[in-house]
Amino acid sequence: MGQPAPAVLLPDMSAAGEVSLESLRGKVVYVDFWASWCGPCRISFPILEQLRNELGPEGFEVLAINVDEVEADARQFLADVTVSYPVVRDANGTTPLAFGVMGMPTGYLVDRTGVVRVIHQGFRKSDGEPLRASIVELLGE
Amino acid sequence: MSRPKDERNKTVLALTSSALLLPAYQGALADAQPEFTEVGMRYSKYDEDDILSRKAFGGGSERYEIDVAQFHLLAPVADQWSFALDVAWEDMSGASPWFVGESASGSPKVIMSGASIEDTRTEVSGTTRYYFDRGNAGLNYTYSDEDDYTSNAVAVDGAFNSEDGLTTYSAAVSTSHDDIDPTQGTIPTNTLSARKDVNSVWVGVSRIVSKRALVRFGLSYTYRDGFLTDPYKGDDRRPDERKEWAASAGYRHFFDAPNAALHVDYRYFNDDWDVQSHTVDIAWEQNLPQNFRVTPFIRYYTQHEAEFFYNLEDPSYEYFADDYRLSAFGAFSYGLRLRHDFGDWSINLDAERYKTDESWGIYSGEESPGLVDFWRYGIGLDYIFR
Amino acid sequence: MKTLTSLLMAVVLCGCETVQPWERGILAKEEMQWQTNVSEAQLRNQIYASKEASSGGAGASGGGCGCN
Amino acid sequence: MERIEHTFKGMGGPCRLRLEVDTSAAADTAIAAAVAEVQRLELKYSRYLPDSLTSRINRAAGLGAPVPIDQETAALLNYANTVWRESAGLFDLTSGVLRRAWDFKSGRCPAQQELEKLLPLVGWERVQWDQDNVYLPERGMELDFGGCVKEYAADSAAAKLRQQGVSAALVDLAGDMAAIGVPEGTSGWPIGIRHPVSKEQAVARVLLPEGGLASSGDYERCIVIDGERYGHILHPRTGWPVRGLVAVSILAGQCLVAGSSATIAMLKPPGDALDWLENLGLPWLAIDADLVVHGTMA
Repeated sequence: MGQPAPAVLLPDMSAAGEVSLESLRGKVVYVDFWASWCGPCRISFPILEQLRNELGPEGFEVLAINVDEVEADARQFLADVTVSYPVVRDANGTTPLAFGVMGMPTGYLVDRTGVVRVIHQGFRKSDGEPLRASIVELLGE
Repeated sequence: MSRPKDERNKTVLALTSSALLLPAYQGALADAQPEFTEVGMRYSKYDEDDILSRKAFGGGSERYEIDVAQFHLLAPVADQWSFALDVAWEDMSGASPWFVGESASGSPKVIMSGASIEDTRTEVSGTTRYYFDRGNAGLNYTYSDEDDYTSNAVAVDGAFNSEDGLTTYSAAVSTSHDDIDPTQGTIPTNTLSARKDVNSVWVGVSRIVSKRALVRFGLSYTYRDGFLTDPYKGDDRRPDERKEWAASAGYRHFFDAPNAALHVDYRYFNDDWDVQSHTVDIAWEQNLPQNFRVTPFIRYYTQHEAEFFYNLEDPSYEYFADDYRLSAFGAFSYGLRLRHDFGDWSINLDAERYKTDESWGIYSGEESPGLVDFWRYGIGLDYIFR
Repeated sequence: MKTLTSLLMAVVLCGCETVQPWERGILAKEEMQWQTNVSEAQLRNQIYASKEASSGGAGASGGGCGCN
Repeated sequence: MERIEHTFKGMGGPCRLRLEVDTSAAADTAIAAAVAEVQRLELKYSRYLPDSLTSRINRAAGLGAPVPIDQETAALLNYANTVWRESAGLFDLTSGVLRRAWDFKSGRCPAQQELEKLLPLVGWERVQWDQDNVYLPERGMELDFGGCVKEYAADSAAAKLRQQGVSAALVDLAGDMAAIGVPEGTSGWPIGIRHPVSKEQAVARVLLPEGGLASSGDYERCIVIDGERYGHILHPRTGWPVRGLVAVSILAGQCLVAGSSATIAMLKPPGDALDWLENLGLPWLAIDADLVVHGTMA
């Protein structure tokens, strides 16, 4: 919180190559830790997708980090719930440890300068609106 | 009153976004309500073995048979609530042990009630549950109605997770008010109308032991008060109060190589009628390719007889029951469950064999001729609205 | 009672390893739940309770029936 | 819906919780949680309590060893830093030491040299802090969270009520208010903003929707010397009371933001303050030294 976000450099699940948080610097990024077995994660995906479609042109991006132990479970989830934002995979838990994830899901709203500004634990349908407000505030900085 | 957020002055933005880093403005991790609505239907058949001719007067006799249909619905409501509805219909027919008499050879034999019992039972149970940060709480109301028996029960339960989410504390209380009006059948009954109250409390704690193991312990106390005598048994005189304790432990362990989970559950039970019992339940949930799962399970149960259990009546006893349920016995049951998931559907098939014997118990006592063996079969279909 | 209390304490204080929130995927599996088929478990418990002298233990007992 | 009111003393003043709940039974634990939260923050940050974190930080000033802090305190320091920056140094957590020279009960002004001895101890920019530690480099320096903890406590108590399942409540910590939800059938909590002189009279009545309302006033605690009014809000660089507005109330998303905005306005010269409030984009109300009322809530 209030500190620069830890570095993220992880393999992209939908394309070849790797995605880094560094490469998204200048954007407001929602770093979302999720797993296929986590119920609220399923609720969050469509809402994040919608926020990304709406606010993407103004500089908002979602970086979803999958922490499933079994990659096939994650792929099955992504086949059901498709999103257009980058989804990367951390198989050994280094990134959630670096971020200090306390529960699933946890999202970190990172401002344009790479500093973590809001931590969002859990996800309910009604969380979309306050999250949108936080994103808009950070986009306006 | 205020202008839209995005037009606000940059000082307010700076203050607000900096303030939002403080813990008071960070949402806590919430217990999640179910994501989807689930519905399920089940049909089960319960079938008691005929009683052996050497154990009953008048030769072998058909015993109890029950057809059960169950409906289950669980739906998320609003953002933090869920609602569950469970309905069960049971259709019972057959004979039940009436009383135990002495045969010419001196061995006790059971006298059956004849195929006189024919009853249906409907049970409706509704639960609303609220999911708050770090836990949930539920309120349940259950109504059960038969020709001769009505029950109204209310239960409240709650679960609370520790901050690290590794430990969950749970508690529940329930109260039930039952009305007994034995009406049907041709056999004489012990009462025309009676009441019984059952109050129960339970506390439990469960804990994550490792990435692959969970353990839980529970303790419950139940107080029964009222007409506890069986209205249909020939001579049955039971105390009008019963205090029961039960302690339970459960363990779940996942094994990667076979892709299976081991379930072990144990319960110790004790009451002031001098009944004690041990129950061990073991199941192996084996995942198979193509979304199949097969679950063999075994259960062992043994109980000490109630202090007023005797096969043969003596009017001088203050309390008396020849009901086999209160005798000393041991019971083994084993069964198999098969589950297959396809898309949003899942189908369940299960069968269970239950056998009792006085000699299988760890407690000795008079053997009741009325001990029961049964088969249970079931088929269920569940659907998730994704 | 004493044994039970100490067992309960042992669970709460046990040197269980810390399982990080993102490492709980296996524990979230359906086959690792306390009850894997609620409707069947309800029926089983009701049958056992009506044929044996013991009941309860896994939660507060619900409504009764005149099950013979 | 039941309305429940609970009053208690906390943060050096009368506090009040107003809740709208379905059953009063559920309210008790929620109220207990909110009151406990206010007490927790008071015990942690009060500079009057010798065991508080604030006192420990202040006692360690100049001794060479940084004091370890938790995440909440780090976030609070980070917030204070933002307010300091946004107020161009007017809002300064270290300016509390100046009160040693000002005794508002005595009715006299301190000698200039008394103030000059204290002024070198003021300076937020000299405080060494990061996410884990804080250190005041000079003996006698002090941190005083008084300028923001009461407002933060109001928000935090409101958050506790929400966590307990309360959907509509107003937390009022001696005038600093935080609301969650609104009373059934209304668009906000009715609040009267007191007149600084005739205190029974409300200068304005507002409906507070979900969010915070904070007031900063300088009328009660002041001394009048030779007809000149000296308020208790001290300028961090001169050590003298600012001759600014008499009272400011602001409504914002958080009581904390409302409170620090109101404090910044109080620290500015009246003309600048009114312009600044005008541009802030938050509902505001201000009363100047001639008791003229200004603002969007007037």
